[in-house]
Amino acid sequence: MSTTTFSKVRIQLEDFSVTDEIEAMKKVSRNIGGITTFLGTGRELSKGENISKLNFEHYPKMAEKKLEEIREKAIKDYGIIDMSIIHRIGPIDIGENIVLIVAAGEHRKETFVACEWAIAELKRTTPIWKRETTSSGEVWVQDTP
Amino acid sequence: MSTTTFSKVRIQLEDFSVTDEIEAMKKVSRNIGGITTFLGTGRELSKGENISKLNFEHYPKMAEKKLEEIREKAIKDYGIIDMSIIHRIGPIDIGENIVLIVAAGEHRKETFVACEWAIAELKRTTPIWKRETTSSGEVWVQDTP
Amino acid sequence: MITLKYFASLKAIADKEEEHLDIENPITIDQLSDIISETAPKMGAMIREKKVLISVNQEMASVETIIHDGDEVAFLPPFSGGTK
Amino acid sequence: MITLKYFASLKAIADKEEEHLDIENPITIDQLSDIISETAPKMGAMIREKKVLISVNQEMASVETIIHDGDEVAFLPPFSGGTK
Repeated sequence: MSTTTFSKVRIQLEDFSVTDEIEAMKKVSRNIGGITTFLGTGRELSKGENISKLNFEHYPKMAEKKLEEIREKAIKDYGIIDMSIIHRIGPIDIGENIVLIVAAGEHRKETFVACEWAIAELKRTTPIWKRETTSSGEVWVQDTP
Repeated sequence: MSTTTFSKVRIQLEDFSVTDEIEAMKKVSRNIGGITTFLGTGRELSKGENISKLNFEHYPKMAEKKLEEIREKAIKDYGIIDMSIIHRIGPIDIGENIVLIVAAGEHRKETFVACEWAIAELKRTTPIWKRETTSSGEVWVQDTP
Repeated sequence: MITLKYFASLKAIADKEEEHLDIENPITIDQLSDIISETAPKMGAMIREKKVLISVNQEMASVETIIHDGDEVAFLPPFSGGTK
Repeated sequence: MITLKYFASLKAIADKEEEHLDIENPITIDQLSDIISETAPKMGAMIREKKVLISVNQEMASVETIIHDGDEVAFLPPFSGGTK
Protein backbone atom coordinates (compact mmCIF):
# COMPACT_ATOMS: atom_id res chain seq x y z
CA MET A 1 0.00 0.00 0.00
CA SER A 2 1.72 3.16 -1.16
CA THR A 3 0.66 6.49 0.28
CA THR A 4 -0.18 7.61 -3.23
CA THR A 5 -2.75 4.88 -3.63
CA PHE A 6 -4.27 5.63 -0.25
CA SER A 7 -4.42 9.38 -0.30
CA LYS A 8 -7.60 10.31 1.59
CA VAL A 9 -9.25 12.12 -1.32
CA ARG A 10 -9.14 10.69 -4.82
CA ILE A 11 -10.81 10.87 -8.21
CA GLN A 12 -9.84 7.87 -10.27
CA LEU A 13 -10.74 5.67 -13.23
CA GLU A 14 -10.02 2.40 -11.39
CA ASP A 15 -12.35 0.64 -8.99
CA PHE A 16 -11.55 0.72 -5.26
CA SER A 17 -11.83 -1.83 -2.44
CA VAL A 18 -14.01 -0.83 0.49
CA THR A 19 -12.10 -3.19 2.78
CA ASP A 20 -8.74 -1.69 1.78
CA GLU A 21 -10.01 1.86 2.33
CA ILE A 22 -11.36 0.91 5.76
CA GLU A 23 -8.11 -0.81 6.74
CA ALA A 24 -6.13 2.26 5.62
CA MET A 25 -8.44 4.37 7.79
CA LYS A 26 -7.99 2.12 10.84
CA LYS A 27 -4.23 2.82 10.72
CA VAL A 28 -4.92 6.50 11.50
CA SER A 29 -5.83 5.85 15.15
CA ARG A 30 -6.24 3.03 17.65
CA ASN A 31 -9.16 4.96 19.06
CA ILE A 32 -11.54 4.39 16.17
CA GLY A 33 -14.65 2.63 17.48
CA GLY A 34 -17.05 3.27 14.61
CA ILE A 35 -16.72 3.62 10.84
CA THR A 36 -19.69 4.63 8.72
CA THR A 37 -19.29 4.25 4.98
CA PHE A 38 -21.53 5.25 2.13
CA LEU A 39 -21.09 3.51 -1.20
CA GLY A 40 -22.91 4.80 -4.27
CA THR A 41 -23.41 2.19 -7.00
CA GLY A 42 -24.74 2.24 -10.56
CA ARG A 43 -28.42 1.35 -10.55
CA GLU A 44 -30.35 0.06 -13.50
CA LEU A 45 -33.40 2.29 -13.34
CA SER A 46 -33.63 6.06 -13.60
CA LYS A 47 -36.99 7.79 -13.96
CA GLY A 48 -38.43 4.51 -15.24
CA GLU A 49 -35.83 4.07 -17.98
CA ASN A 50 -33.40 1.19 -18.12
CA ILE A 51 -29.80 2.32 -17.95
CA SER A 52 -27.15 0.22 -19.66
CA LYS A 53 -24.11 2.33 -18.84
CA LEU A 54 -22.93 5.35 -16.87
CA ASN A 55 -20.08 7.71 -17.58
CA PHE A 56 -18.66 10.28 -15.18
CA GLU A 57 -16.66 13.38 -16.07
CA HIS A 58 -15.02 15.81 -13.65
CA TYR A 59 -13.28 19.15 -13.64
CA PRO A 60 -9.72 18.14 -12.73
CA LYS A 61 -8.10 20.02 -9.82
CA MET A 62 -11.33 21.83 -8.88
CA ALA A 63 -13.16 18.55 -8.08
CA GLU A 64 -10.25 17.27 -5.97
CA LYS A 65 -10.08 20.61 -4.18
CA LYS A 66 -13.79 20.48 -3.33
CA LEU A 67 -13.46 16.92 -1.98
CA GLU A 68 -10.56 17.97 0.22
CA GLU A 69 -12.62 20.91 1.52
CA ILE A 70 -15.48 18.53 2.35
CA ARG A 71 -13.10 16.17 4.15
CA GLU A 72 -11.55 18.97 6.23
CA LYS A 73 -14.90 20.52 7.14
CA ALA A 74 -16.31 17.11 8.14
CA ILE A 75 -13.40 16.47 10.49
CA LYS A 76 -13.62 19.96 11.97
CA ASP A 77 -17.39 20.34 12.27
CA TYR A 78 -18.45 16.84 13.33
CA GLY A 79 -15.57 15.77 15.56
CA ILE A 80 -14.73 12.63 13.61
CA ILE A 81 -11.18 11.28 13.54
CA ASP A 82 -10.76 11.14 9.77
CA MET A 83 -12.60 10.81 6.47
CA SER A 84 -11.75 9.56 3.01
CA ILE A 85 -13.63 10.32 -0.19
CA ILE A 86 -13.14 8.48 -3.48
CA HIS A 87 -15.10 9.13 -6.68
CA ARG A 88 -14.65 7.20 -9.89
CA ILE A 89 -14.81 8.76 -13.33
CA GLY A 90 -15.10 7.25 -16.81
CA PRO A 91 -17.38 4.40 -17.85
CA ILE A 92 -19.20 2.53 -15.06
CA ASP A 93 -21.45 -0.50 -15.40
CA ILE A 94 -24.63 -1.27 -13.47
CA GLY A 95 -23.73 -2.61 -10.02
CA GLU A 96 -20.26 -1.09 -10.05
CA ASN A 97 -18.89 1.22 -7.37
CA ILE A 98 -19.14 4.97 -8.10
CA VAL A 99 -18.35 6.85 -4.91
CA LEU A 100 -17.20 5.99 -1.40
CA ILE A 101 -17.23 8.07 1.77
CA VAL A 102 -15.54 6.61 4.86
CA ALA A 103 -16.10 8.43 8.17
CA ALA A 104 -14.19 7.13 11.20
CA GLY A 105 -14.76 8.27 14.77
CA GLU A 106 -14.52 7.28 18.41
CA HIS A 107 -18.27 6.65 18.58
CA ARG A 108 -20.87 5.92 15.97
CA LYS A 109 -23.16 8.97 16.15
CA GLU A 110 -20.78 11.54 14.68
CA THR A 111 -19.69 9.17 11.90
CA PHE A 112 -23.26 8.79 10.62
CA VAL A 113 -23.86 12.53 10.60
CA ALA A 114 -20.51 13.35 8.96
CA CYS A 115 -20.90 10.65 6.30
CA GLU A 116 -24.43 11.71 5.33
CA TRP A 117 -23.44 15.37 5.25
CA ALA A 118 -20.37 14.65 3.09
CA ILE A 119 -22.22 12.78 0.34
CA ALA A 120 -24.90 15.49 0.15
CA GLU A 121 -22.20 18.18 0.07
CA LEU A 122 -20.27 16.31 -2.62
CA LYS A 123 -23.38 16.26 -4.80
CA ARG A 124 -23.97 19.96 -4.15
CA THR A 125 -20.47 21.37 -4.61
CA THR A 126 -18.21 19.02 -6.55
CA PRO A 127 -17.93 19.47 -10.33
CA ILE A 128 -18.65 15.90 -11.42
CA TRP A 129 -21.21 15.04 -14.08
CA LYS A 130 -22.99 11.84 -15.03
CA ARG A 131 -23.99 10.68 -18.52
CA GLU A 132 -26.52 7.87 -18.72
CA THR A 133 -26.88 5.55 -21.69
CA THR A 134 -30.43 4.27 -22.16
CA SER A 135 -32.33 2.82 -25.11
CA SER A 136 -33.16 6.45 -26.02
CA GLY A 137 -29.47 7.32 -26.30
CA GLU A 138 -26.97 9.17 -24.15
CA VAL A 139 -27.97 12.02 -21.84
CA TRP A 140 -26.16 14.19 -19.32
CA VAL A 141 -28.03 13.97 -16.02
CA GLN A 142 -28.94 17.38 -14.66
CA ASP A 143 -31.12 16.62 -11.67
CA THR A 144 -30.84 19.25 -9.01
CA PRO A 145 -29.35 17.85 -5.78
CA MET B 1 -19.20 -18.11 -1.80
CA SER B 2 -21.71 -20.56 -0.38
CA THR B 3 -25.12 -19.34 0.70
CA THR B 4 -24.30 -20.53 4.22
CA THR B 5 -21.34 -18.19 4.44
CA PHE B 6 -23.41 -15.30 3.19
CA SER B 7 -26.58 -15.70 5.20
CA LYS B 8 -27.79 -12.16 5.89
CA VAL B 9 -27.67 -12.45 9.69
CA ARG B 10 -24.73 -14.09 11.42
CA ILE B 11 -22.95 -14.36 14.73
CA GLN B 12 -19.51 -15.81 14.23
CA LEU B 13 -16.04 -16.21 15.68
CA GLU B 14 -14.26 -15.47 12.40
CA ASP B 15 -13.56 -12.06 10.96
CA PHE B 16 -15.58 -10.89 7.95
CA SER B 17 -14.76 -8.90 4.80
CA VAL B 18 -16.73 -5.69 4.29
CA THR B 19 -16.12 -5.87 0.53
CA ASP B 20 -17.42 -9.47 0.34
CA GLU B 21 -20.54 -8.58 2.33
CA ILE B 22 -21.22 -5.58 0.08
CA GLU B 23 -20.71 -7.64 -3.08
CA ALA B 24 -23.10 -10.31 -1.73
CA MET B 25 -25.63 -7.54 -1.08
CA LYS B 26 -25.27 -6.12 -4.59
CA LYS B 27 -26.36 -9.50 -6.00
CA VAL B 28 -29.81 -9.02 -4.39
CA SER B 29 -30.92 -6.34 -6.88
CA ARG B 30 -29.69 -4.36 -9.87
CA ASN B 31 -31.60 -1.44 -8.47
CA ILE B 32 -29.32 -0.74 -5.54
CA GLY B 33 -28.01 2.81 -5.81
CA GLY B 34 -26.76 3.35 -2.25
CA ILE B 35 -25.24 1.16 0.44
CA THR B 36 -24.61 2.51 3.93
CA THR B 37 -22.51 0.36 6.21
CA PHE B 38 -21.62 0.72 9.85
CA LEU B 39 -18.56 -1.08 11.15
CA GLY B 40 -17.88 -1.23 14.87
CA THR B 41 -14.23 -1.80 15.76
CA GLY B 42 -12.31 -2.43 18.97
CA ARG B 43 -10.98 0.82 20.35
CA GLU B 44 -8.14 1.19 22.76
CA LEU B 45 -9.68 3.57 25.27
CA SER B 46 -12.75 3.10 27.43
CA LYS B 47 -13.57 5.55 30.22
CA GLY B 48 -9.93 6.60 30.24
CA GLU B 49 -8.59 3.07 30.67
CA ASN B 50 -6.39 1.32 28.15
CA ILE B 51 -7.99 -1.82 26.80
CA SER B 52 -5.73 -4.65 25.66
CA LYS B 53 -8.39 -7.15 24.63
CA LEU B 54 -12.14 -7.57 24.14
CA ASN B 55 -14.24 -10.69 24.41
CA PHE B 56 -17.84 -11.05 23.27
CA GLU B 57 -20.37 -13.63 24.45
CA HIS B 58 -23.90 -14.14 23.14
CA TYR B 59 -27.04 -16.09 23.93
CA PRO B 60 -27.13 -18.56 21.02
CA LYS B 61 -30.41 -18.75 19.07
CA MET B 62 -31.94 -15.76 20.88
CA ALA B 63 -29.26 -13.34 19.61
CA GLU B 64 -29.63 -14.61 16.02
CA LYS B 65 -33.41 -14.31 16.31
CA LYS B 66 -33.14 -10.70 17.48
CA LEU B 67 -30.80 -9.82 14.60
CA GLU B 68 -33.22 -11.36 12.11
CA GLU B 69 -36.09 -9.34 13.67
CA ILE B 70 -34.02 -6.15 13.31
CA ARG B 71 -33.26 -6.99 9.67
CA GLU B 72 -36.91 -7.64 8.81
CA LYS B 73 -38.17 -4.54 10.60
CA ALA B 74 -35.54 -2.36 8.89
CA ILE B 75 -36.58 -3.61 5.45
CA LYS B 76 -40.27 -3.16 6.23
CA ASP B 77 -40.18 0.17 8.08
CA TYR B 78 -37.53 2.06 6.12
CA GLY B 79 -38.15 0.86 2.57
CA ILE B 80 -34.63 -0.39 1.98
CA ILE B 81 -33.98 -3.29 -0.41
CA ASP B 82 -32.05 -5.51 2.01
CA MET B 83 -29.88 -5.53 5.12
CA SER B 84 -27.23 -7.81 6.54
CA ILE B 85 -26.01 -7.89 10.14
CA ILE B 86 -22.89 -9.70 11.32
CA HIS B 87 -21.56 -9.71 14.88
CA ARG B 88 -18.41 -11.43 16.00
CA ILE B 89 -18.02 -13.21 19.31
CA GLY B 90 -14.99 -14.50 21.19
CA PRO B 91 -11.69 -12.65 21.63
CA ILE B 92 -11.17 -9.48 19.61
CA ASP B 93 -8.05 -7.30 19.46
CA ILE B 94 -7.88 -3.51 19.26
CA GLY B 95 -8.57 -2.39 15.69
CA GLU B 96 -10.37 -5.59 14.75
CA ASN B 97 -13.89 -5.71 13.31
CA ILE B 98 -16.69 -6.38 15.82
CA VAL B 99 -20.00 -5.73 14.11
CA LEU B 100 -21.17 -4.85 10.60
CA ILE B 101 -24.52 -3.53 9.39
CA VAL B 102 -25.04 -3.23 5.62
CA ALA B 103 -28.15 -1.36 4.44
CA ALA B 104 -28.82 -1.31 0.69
CA GLY B 105 -31.48 0.78 -1.02
CA GLU B 106 -32.44 2.54 -4.22
CA HIS B 107 -31.43 5.92 -2.81
CA ARG B 108 -29.14 6.95 -0.03
CA LYS B 109 -31.48 8.59 2.48
CA GLU B 110 -33.30 5.46 3.65
CA THR B 111 -30.08 3.47 3.91
CA PHE B 112 -28.57 5.94 6.40
CA VAL B 113 -31.71 5.93 8.57
CA ALA B 114 -32.09 2.14 8.50
CA CYS B 115 -28.41 1.52 9.25
CA GLU B 116 -28.30 3.91 12.20
CA TRP B 117 -31.55 2.53 13.60
CA ALA B 118 -30.32 -1.07 13.27
CA ILE B 119 -27.09 -0.60 15.21
CA ALA B 120 -28.93 1.23 18.02
CA GLU B 121 -31.60 -1.49 18.08
CA LEU B 122 -28.95 -4.22 18.12
CA LYS B 123 -27.38 -2.65 21.18
CA ARG B 124 -30.79 -2.34 22.86
CA THR B 125 -32.30 -5.75 22.15
CA THR B 126 -29.66 -8.32 21.25
CA PRO B 127 -28.23 -10.50 24.03
CA ILE B 128 -24.52 -9.96 23.39
CA TRP B 129 -22.09 -8.97 26.13
CA LYS B 130 -18.62 -7.49 26.10
CA ARG B 131 -15.77 -8.21 28.49
CA GLU B 132 -12.87 -5.76 28.50
CA THR B 133 -9.37 -6.62 29.63
CA THR B 134 -7.48 -3.64 31.08
CA SER B 135 -4.52 -3.29 33.42
CA SER B 136 -7.05 -3.53 36.29
CA GLY B 137 -8.22 -6.95 35.10
CA GLU B 138 -11.23 -8.27 33.22
CA VAL B 139 -14.67 -6.63 33.49
CA TRP B 140 -18.03 -7.24 31.89
CA VAL B 141 -19.20 -3.98 30.35
CA GLN B 142 -22.67 -2.98 31.50
CA ASP B 143 -23.15 0.48 30.10
CA THR B 144 -26.78 1.18 29.33
CA PRO B 145 -27.41 1.76 25.62
CA MET C 1 -38.06 -29.87 34.02
CA ILE C 2 -37.04 -26.31 33.21
CA THR C 3 -33.63 -25.05 32.11
CA LEU C 4 -32.06 -21.94 33.67
CA LYS C 5 -29.24 -20.12 31.90
CA TYR C 6 -26.92 -17.44 33.28
CA PHE C 7 -24.94 -15.13 31.01
CA ALA C 8 -21.90 -12.86 31.24
CA SER C 9 -21.44 -11.35 34.74
CA LEU C 10 -24.29 -13.47 36.12
CA LYS C 11 -22.35 -16.70 35.70
CA ALA C 12 -20.04 -15.67 38.55
CA ILE C 13 -22.96 -14.52 40.71
CA ALA C 14 -24.97 -17.72 40.22
CA ASP C 15 -21.73 -19.71 40.25
CA LYS C 16 -23.00 -21.70 37.25
CA GLU C 17 -23.87 -21.31 33.57
CA GLU C 18 -26.88 -23.55 33.45
CA GLU C 19 -29.05 -25.63 35.74
CA HIS C 20 -32.16 -27.78 35.50
CA LEU C 21 -35.10 -27.74 37.89
CA ASP C 22 -38.11 -30.01 38.18
CA ILE C 23 -41.34 -28.10 38.68
CA GLU C 24 -44.69 -29.76 39.33
CA ASN C 25 -46.94 -26.88 38.29
CA PRO C 26 -46.47 -23.64 36.38
CA ILE C 27 -44.69 -21.05 38.57
CA THR C 28 -44.26 -17.29 38.56
CA ILE C 29 -40.89 -15.58 38.24
CA ASP C 30 -41.22 -14.55 41.89
CA GLN C 31 -41.62 -18.19 42.92
CA LEU C 32 -38.65 -19.10 40.73
CA SER C 33 -36.50 -16.47 42.45
CA ASP C 34 -37.27 -18.14 45.80
CA ILE C 35 -36.09 -21.50 44.50
CA ILE C 36 -32.90 -19.92 43.07
CA SER C 37 -32.24 -18.14 46.39
CA GLU C 38 -31.84 -21.49 48.12
CA THR C 39 -28.54 -22.14 46.32
CA ALA C 40 -27.64 -18.63 45.06
CA PRO C 41 -29.18 -16.00 47.39
CA LYS C 42 -27.54 -12.99 45.66
CA MET C 43 -28.88 -14.13 42.29
CA GLY C 44 -32.37 -14.60 43.76
CA ALA C 45 -32.28 -11.08 45.20
CA MET C 46 -31.19 -9.58 41.85
CA ILE C 47 -34.17 -11.20 40.15
CA ARG C 48 -36.63 -9.91 42.76
CA GLU C 49 -35.09 -6.44 42.60
CA LYS C 50 -35.37 -6.50 38.78
CA LYS C 51 -31.65 -5.99 38.30
CA VAL C 52 -31.51 -8.53 35.49
CA LEU C 53 -33.49 -9.04 32.32
CA ILE C 54 -35.25 -12.37 31.98
CA SER C 55 -36.17 -14.25 28.83
CA VAL C 56 -38.44 -17.27 28.58
CA ASN C 57 -37.93 -19.43 25.52
CA GLN C 58 -35.79 -16.68 23.99
CA GLU C 59 -38.43 -13.98 24.29
CA MET C 60 -38.20 -11.18 26.84
CA ALA C 61 -40.34 -11.94 29.87
CA SER C 62 -42.22 -9.68 32.28
CA VAL C 63 -43.09 -10.13 35.96
CA GLU C 64 -46.40 -11.67 34.87
CA THR C 65 -44.77 -14.37 32.74
CA ILE C 66 -45.66 -17.85 34.03
CA ILE C 67 -43.03 -20.54 33.62
CA HIS C 68 -44.19 -23.95 32.45
CA ASP C 69 -42.53 -27.34 32.38
CA GLY C 70 -40.09 -27.53 29.48
CA ASP C 71 -39.39 -23.78 29.37
CA GLU C 72 -35.90 -22.29 28.99
CA VAL C 73 -35.43 -19.32 31.33
CA ALA C 74 -32.38 -17.09 30.89
CA PHE C 75 -31.00 -14.34 33.12
CA LEU C 76 -29.44 -11.53 31.13
CA PRO C 77 -27.33 -8.61 32.34
CA PRO C 78 -27.64 -5.35 30.35
CA PHE C 79 -26.46 -5.90 26.78
CA SER C 80 -23.28 -4.36 25.45
CA GLY C 81 -23.01 -5.66 21.90
CA GLY C 82 -22.40 -3.39 18.93
CA THR C 83 -20.38 -0.30 19.79
CA LYS C 84 -21.09 3.10 21.24
CA MET D 1 -4.89 35.44 -22.35
CA ILE D 2 -7.70 33.70 -20.50
CA THR D 3 -8.73 30.04 -20.76
CA LEU D 4 -12.38 29.06 -21.09
CA LYS D 5 -13.49 25.50 -20.30
CA TYR D 6 -16.81 23.85 -21.07
CA PHE D 7 -17.94 20.72 -19.24
CA ALA D 8 -20.46 17.90 -19.78
CA SER D 9 -23.55 19.04 -21.73
CA LEU D 10 -22.00 22.46 -22.40
CA LYS D 11 -19.31 21.02 -24.68
CA ALA D 12 -21.96 20.29 -27.31
CA ILE D 13 -23.58 23.71 -26.85
CA ALA D 14 -20.30 25.61 -27.13
CA ASP D 15 -19.08 23.13 -29.74
CA LYS D 16 -15.72 22.99 -27.96
CA GLU D 17 -14.09 21.89 -24.73
CA GLU D 18 -11.68 24.72 -24.29
CA GLU D 19 -10.72 27.99 -25.89
CA HIS D 20 -8.32 30.84 -25.28
CA LEU D 21 -9.10 34.53 -25.54
CA ASP D 22 -6.87 37.55 -25.38
CA ILE D 23 -8.26 40.35 -23.24
CA GLU D 24 -6.68 43.75 -22.91
CA ASN D 25 -8.28 44.80 -19.63
CA PRO D 26 -10.16 43.01 -16.87
CA ILE D 27 -13.72 42.21 -17.98
CA THR D 28 -17.00 41.31 -16.30
CA ILE D 29 -18.79 38.04 -16.86
CA ASP D 30 -21.44 39.98 -18.81
CA GLN D 31 -18.79 41.32 -21.15
CA LEU D 32 -17.36 37.82 -21.48
CA SER D 33 -20.79 36.46 -22.45
CA ASP D 34 -20.92 38.98 -25.31
CA ILE D 35 -17.56 37.78 -26.63
CA ILE D 36 -18.68 34.14 -26.38
CA SER D 37 -21.95 34.97 -28.19
CA GLU D 38 -20.01 35.92 -31.30
CA THR D 39 -19.06 32.27 -31.94
CA ALA D 40 -21.57 30.42 -29.72
CA PRO D 41 -24.74 32.52 -29.30
CA LYS D 42 -26.67 29.85 -27.37
CA MET D 43 -23.82 29.51 -24.88
CA GLY D 44 -23.64 33.28 -24.44
CA ALA D 45 -27.38 33.42 -23.78
CA MET D 46 -27.16 30.64 -21.15
CA ILE D 47 -24.48 32.60 -19.30
CA ARG D 48 -26.53 35.81 -19.33
CA GLU D 49 -29.65 33.92 -18.21
CA LYS D 50 -27.66 32.29 -15.37
CA LYS D 51 -28.40 28.80 -16.59
CA VAL D 52 -24.84 27.65 -15.92
CA LEU D 53 -22.54 27.85 -12.95
CA ILE D 54 -19.26 29.66 -13.51
CA SER D 55 -15.95 29.16 -11.75
CA VAL D 56 -12.92 31.39 -11.97
CA ASN D 57 -9.60 29.74 -11.11
CA GLN D 58 -11.51 26.77 -9.67
CA GLU D 59 -13.59 28.81 -7.24
CA MET D 60 -17.28 29.46 -7.79
CA ALA D 61 -17.83 32.92 -9.29
CA SER D 62 -20.67 35.40 -8.97
CA VAL D 63 -21.97 38.03 -11.41
CA GLU D 64 -19.64 40.54 -9.79
CA THR D 65 -16.53 38.48 -10.42
CA ILE D 66 -14.06 40.33 -12.65
CA ILE D 67 -11.94 38.27 -15.00
CA HIS D 68 -8.28 39.14 -15.32
CA ASP D 69 -5.58 38.15 -17.76
CA GLY D 70 -4.36 34.62 -16.96
CA ASP D 71 -7.62 33.45 -15.35
CA GLU D 72 -9.20 30.09 -16.04
CA VAL D 73 -12.97 30.44 -16.44
CA ALA D 74 -15.11 27.30 -16.50
CA PHE D 75 -18.77 26.85 -17.39
CA LEU D 76 -20.40 24.13 -15.32
CA PRO D 77 -23.82 22.55 -15.76
CA PRO D 78 -25.59 21.40 -12.55
CA PHE D 79 -23.51 18.69 -10.85
CA SER D 80 -24.65 15.08 -10.71
CA GLY D 81 -21.83 13.25 -8.97
CA GLY D 82 -22.37 10.96 -6.01
CA THR D 83 -25.76 9.25 -6.06
CA LYS D 84 -29.29 10.14 -5.08
